[in-house]
Amino acid sequence: MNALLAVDVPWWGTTIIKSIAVLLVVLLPTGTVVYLYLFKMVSFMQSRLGPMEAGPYGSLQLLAEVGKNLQKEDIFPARADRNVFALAPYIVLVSTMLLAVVVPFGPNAVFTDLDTGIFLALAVSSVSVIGILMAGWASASKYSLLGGLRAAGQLIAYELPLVLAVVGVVIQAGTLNMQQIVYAQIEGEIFGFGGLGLPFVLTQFVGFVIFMIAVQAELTQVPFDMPIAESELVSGYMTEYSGMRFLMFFIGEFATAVIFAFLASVLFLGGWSIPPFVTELLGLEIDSAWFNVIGPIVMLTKMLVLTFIIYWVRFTYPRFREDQLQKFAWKVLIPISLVNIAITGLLKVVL
Amino acid sequence: MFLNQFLLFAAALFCIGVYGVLTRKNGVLMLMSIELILNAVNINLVAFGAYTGTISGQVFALFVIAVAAAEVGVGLAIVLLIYRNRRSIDVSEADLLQG
Amino acid sequence: MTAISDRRQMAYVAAQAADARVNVELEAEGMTLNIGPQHPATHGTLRIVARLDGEQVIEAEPIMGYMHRGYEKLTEVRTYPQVTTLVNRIDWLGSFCNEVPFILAAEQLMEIEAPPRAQHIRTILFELGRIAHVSLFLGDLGVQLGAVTPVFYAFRDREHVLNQIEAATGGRFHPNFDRIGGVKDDLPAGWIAETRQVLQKLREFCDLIDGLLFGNEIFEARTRGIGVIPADVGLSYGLSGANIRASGVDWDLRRDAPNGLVYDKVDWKVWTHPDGDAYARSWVRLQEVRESCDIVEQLLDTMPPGPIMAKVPRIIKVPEGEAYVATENPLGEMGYYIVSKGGLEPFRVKIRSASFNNMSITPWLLQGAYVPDVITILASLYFILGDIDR
Amino acid sequence: MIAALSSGALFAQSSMTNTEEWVANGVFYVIAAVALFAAIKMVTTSNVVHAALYLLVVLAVVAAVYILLGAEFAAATQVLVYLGAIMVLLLFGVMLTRAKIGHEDDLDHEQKWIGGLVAVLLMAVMSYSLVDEFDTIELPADRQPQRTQEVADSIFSTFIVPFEAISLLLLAALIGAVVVARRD
Amino acid sequence: MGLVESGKLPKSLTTLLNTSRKYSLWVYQWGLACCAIEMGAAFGSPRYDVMRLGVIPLPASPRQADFVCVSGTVTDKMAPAIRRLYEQMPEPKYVISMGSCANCGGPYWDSYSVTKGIDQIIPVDVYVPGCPPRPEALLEGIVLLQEIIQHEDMQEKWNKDPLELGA
Amino acid sequence: MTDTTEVQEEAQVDEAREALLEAITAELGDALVDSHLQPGQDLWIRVSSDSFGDTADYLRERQRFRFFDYLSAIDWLPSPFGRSLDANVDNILNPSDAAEPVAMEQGVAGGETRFQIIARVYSLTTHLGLHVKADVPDDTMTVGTWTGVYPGAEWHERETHEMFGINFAQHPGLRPLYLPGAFEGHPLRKDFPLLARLVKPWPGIVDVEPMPTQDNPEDAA
Repeated sequence: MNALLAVDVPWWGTTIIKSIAVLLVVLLPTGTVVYLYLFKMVSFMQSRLGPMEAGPYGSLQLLAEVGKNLQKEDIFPARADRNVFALAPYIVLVSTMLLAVVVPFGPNAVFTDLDTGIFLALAVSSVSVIGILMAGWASASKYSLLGGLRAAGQLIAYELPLVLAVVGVVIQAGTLNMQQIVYAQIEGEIFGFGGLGLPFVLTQFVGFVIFMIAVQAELTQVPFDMPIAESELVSGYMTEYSGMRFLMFFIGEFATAVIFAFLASVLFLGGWSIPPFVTELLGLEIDSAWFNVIGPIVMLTKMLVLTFIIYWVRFTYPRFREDQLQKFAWKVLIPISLVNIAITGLLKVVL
Repeated sequence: MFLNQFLLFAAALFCIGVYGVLTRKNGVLMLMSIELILNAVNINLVAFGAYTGTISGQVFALFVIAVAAAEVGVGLAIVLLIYRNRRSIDVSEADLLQG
Repeated sequence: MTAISDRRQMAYVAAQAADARVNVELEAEGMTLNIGPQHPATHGTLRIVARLDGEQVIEAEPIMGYMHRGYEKLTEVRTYPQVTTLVNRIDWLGSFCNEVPFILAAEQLMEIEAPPRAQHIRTILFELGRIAHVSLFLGDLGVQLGAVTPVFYAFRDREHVLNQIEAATGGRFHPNFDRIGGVKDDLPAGWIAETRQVLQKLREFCDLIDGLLFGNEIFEARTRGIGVIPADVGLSYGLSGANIRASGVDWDLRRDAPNGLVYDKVDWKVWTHPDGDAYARSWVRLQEVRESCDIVEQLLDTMPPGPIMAKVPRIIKVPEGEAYVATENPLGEMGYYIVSKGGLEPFRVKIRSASFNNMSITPWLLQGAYVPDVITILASLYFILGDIDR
Repeated sequence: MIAALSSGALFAQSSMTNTEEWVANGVFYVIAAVALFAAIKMVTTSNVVHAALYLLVVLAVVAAVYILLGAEFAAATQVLVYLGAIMVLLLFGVMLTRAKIGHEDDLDHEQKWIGGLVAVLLMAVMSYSLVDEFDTIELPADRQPQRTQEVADSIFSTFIVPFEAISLLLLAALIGAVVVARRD
Repeated sequence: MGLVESGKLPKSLTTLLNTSRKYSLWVYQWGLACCAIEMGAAFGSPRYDVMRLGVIPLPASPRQADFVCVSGTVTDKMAPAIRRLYEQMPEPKYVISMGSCANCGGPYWDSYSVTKGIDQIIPVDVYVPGCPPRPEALLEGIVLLQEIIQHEDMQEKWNKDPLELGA
Repeated sequence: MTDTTEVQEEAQVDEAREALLEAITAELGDALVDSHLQPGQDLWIRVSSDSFGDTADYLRERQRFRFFDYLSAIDWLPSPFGRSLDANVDNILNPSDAAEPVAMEQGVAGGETRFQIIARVYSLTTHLGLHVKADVPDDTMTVGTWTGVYPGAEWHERETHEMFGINFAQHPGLRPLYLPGAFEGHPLRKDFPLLARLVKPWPGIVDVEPMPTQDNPEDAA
């Protein structure tokens, strides 16, 4: 970060800049994803247009949403536990933002270069469940409680394949540090050919698929959207929320998708790097400051591709039933990912 | 930073945990108080690890966390069993050896 | 509106304020989940009070009447042509199909028969109504199971059919086109050719849904073996239409009692499915849409020339007598039992609507189901609230 | 809780300068105060879910303290296991047993003062001995965050036997929990 | 929110806020009878596509809705539930009454079980006539509602007397 | 349909229905009070009030009428409010103002009481429908239930109970089906007034309205 700005800022300055940057890194892509996918792509897939009136092609729709929700009445259900009810959306949203802290966007464009990077990210991602449970319980509504409990059950179940899918990558890269994982992919070779690097999606394809499925479930989206199943539980744990608090859940949901897509692109698609032969063609060094500019753009592109898949699935598939969903996690995903880990470990030792 | 500030903090948490275990009769709350005690111990371990500059403190903290996870799993299973049989999670009522 | 109904209304609202809280209050042993009255899953305003054990339903009771508009009473104070307007709105999706059995019953009492061309037009519109009706079901099924996109396709392609109905009748939704003794108008020029194109689009829509939903493994996992209705149970509850055909009962009023409609001049097939589960019900409906397309296609080919109205007096008085005529509506058997006293208005009309019987099986069917399956079962039974409550 | 986590994340840098040390100290006192407050509320509150949420705060602060002490891996584990798993499990259990919203009366024994007395005495004894023993000892100023790799190395070499024992214990606990909680 | 309630807002900001409300109308679809299908066509059918206007037909819960579209016959049994739904919605909230039945009872004007007009229960902003109205008619109703919102004085809306019925 | 085929079909159907009627007459004995056969259309039988409940069992088990169609009732009382274009009694607001009472007259298959139960069953083997009528005693207003044989009758009987006030012995729960709890009266009885009509005469009494272009002073008023 400092290198990017080429100015010597004091530590508190960096902290403030970083905090703002985290907000931007989370909110801007989230806005893009909501507009692009929730409003536009889905509309086109359903042969509609999506919002058109607010701004050119409805591009200011999200601002209108924020402006409106600012004015909405903040309702607390009569029998709700007010404090817990009020706190829940913050936990969901902020835990999502904390995830962004460990994601590298360039050789120097990192917030914190943690040794335990991906491990901490996975750890923090599980905190949002607590927010959901709190929301479900504090709303004093059966739909909410059922939704919250279902969400928790599901998130616990899918946390496991999520972590296990990452383990394969970690074994192959030999590090938990996200930045190191990116470098490992840049420096990797495919049968001696280093021009493409080695995106782990090639060697860890099973892990990648499991990761994306688990992400879909972590996001509580179709086909794993039992917790907010509209036709059954109204909107699950969010049922009683209105105004800004609802917007926080709403944004949190999409922000989580964005962050997980970032994580997936770092873990499996080479992160901020572009294939080394392109780097050579451009005449750049992998550590050059240019990558602090190119990196975020590359990350954004990769993220958009991954979120596209996420929302494509979301708007096309029917949903699983609760028991089928649990069965799928425990009887399919976890065994496969364990086998994947075993094979990866074996190959790592052998090769 | 002083070593003692961590140790005293841990001691305080420990004592609060002890108070909780002694006064609560709700099963889940007792479990939580025990977690508090375990965490206090962990802080001690990590603090001493940092003081001596060795890795053992942290490693033992990890072991304790693992044990705590196991403890909560079994504990919660027991509590749910009590709840299912007696429709209450008041451990002072669960004083009969037979179900 | 009027003073009396105003006051009645207010008193009622006050008295029932407590009842509206029922959502939370209906606590018995175990958890009680109240689905509805206005709930995304219930196609309107059905309320299902389910006593749960975990996520399993111990006992479910549908509570109806949220759409009860007092049809049977209102028919007694309207003339026969006016009743036609009213009955359009019973099963609001298959509007034209509602008119037909009533008109047929009246014709039976008056001993009038519509000319062949009118019968043809009736049958075509009847089948078009079925196509529009059931294609929406196919889309809606997806929504109930969490797939949002099919319903947009359903709405999109349903428009084509509605266009044709509108072109022929002038009414997009409630045509009020059927007359005692025939139909109101002849078909407009070029209608037949356009309808052929529409049928082609609808066939493509069926293939789309077939791939999007029925070819999806999750869909199968959600519907196979869910809500199985044995044929005998279904019959004693009075289930009709695709619901009972999905249980393997080969019975279709179009074929078995084609009174006044020209199904006997068409080569077509009654689809059945042996399983009787939610999948079977949906599958049978999909096939029926396809079959309907074929029926309409053939009828378009064989459209006879001639008048569209029989000789009917200007002011319609129906001679004394009683008659029951039922047709195979999109939802199942719909019949009208008309008692006439020779006046301008019916003396008594009993409306035998399909959904009422189809839904009466739900307390039996929902026992032991899981909450998500409740939605599947309700969706696959396919009911229209107006058709239940009337 | 979130604040604690983020403050932890902020200080997870390499070796600290003097100012940072000073700030870290300040942060420690703030979050320690928060943790103690939350812990006291946890053992006194009359709502089970609130108690669980207070415990959550304490656990998050403990994770932050780990980071302050340079034990990054332990902190991440703390978040993953305690916040992400144990607390979710606890909350899940609490909500399954139909925790009421509002106050519940019979969460405590009658004689609270005995517990209080024990706790205060214990605290007195411990703080006396701690102050007596470690009064002016400072943590080494040049201490480095403990590398994750070192943790891994020592777990799989020095502590391999306890590690295996722990994994057996976890397995046993898993089976035990399943056996206990089974419905039949 | 406090500012809005006190009504001390500069004119330009009011316009901005009104505009944002205008273009972000989350609708709760209270579909009751025949009109429900035409409403569904307006909201769901690609031909009408109400989302163009910034009406998002997403929320399943009234808590997140900005306006409710009551479409169809309201029976006396349903009336309390509608009242309750309206109370559950957060301010500022609007009501579109769609179809003759919701407006005045429609063809069931003489029925013993039908409420003759939902304006007896909740305040209505826009009436859409028809039995059932075509989807285009509903679209126009929504555009009219947007016009109302654009020219709305928030101070008045917040400080007006609470709804009194049954007095 | 051409005329020739219709005649043939009628003849066939007639035979089947007559055979059915004969069988029922023979087996039901005294329970069968009256019957009516409309060639080519339908068959009505009227059973005594007491045997109504048992008839279901007989029809289902012996005659294989597996399909339960509907169950309802008819109130034969001529409407005290009367409404007919030529009668010009549409504006009668009070039952006592009504013109001279018309004698009660029951429909096909006869009848003796004001209320009559009507039910229909259908056989999938012969594809014949059968209407079953039964008088409801004016004093007890109770007949037997069909729910034991045809569980689908439960809702129909609840509806009938609510709309006409007819009781069904041994019905599992005769709760109101449609109307809210506070509702009074049985709407489908002929003497149940439609309040809105009493307050305001029906505007649609003139069936043929003049075109808007026609200047009608009465319309403007």
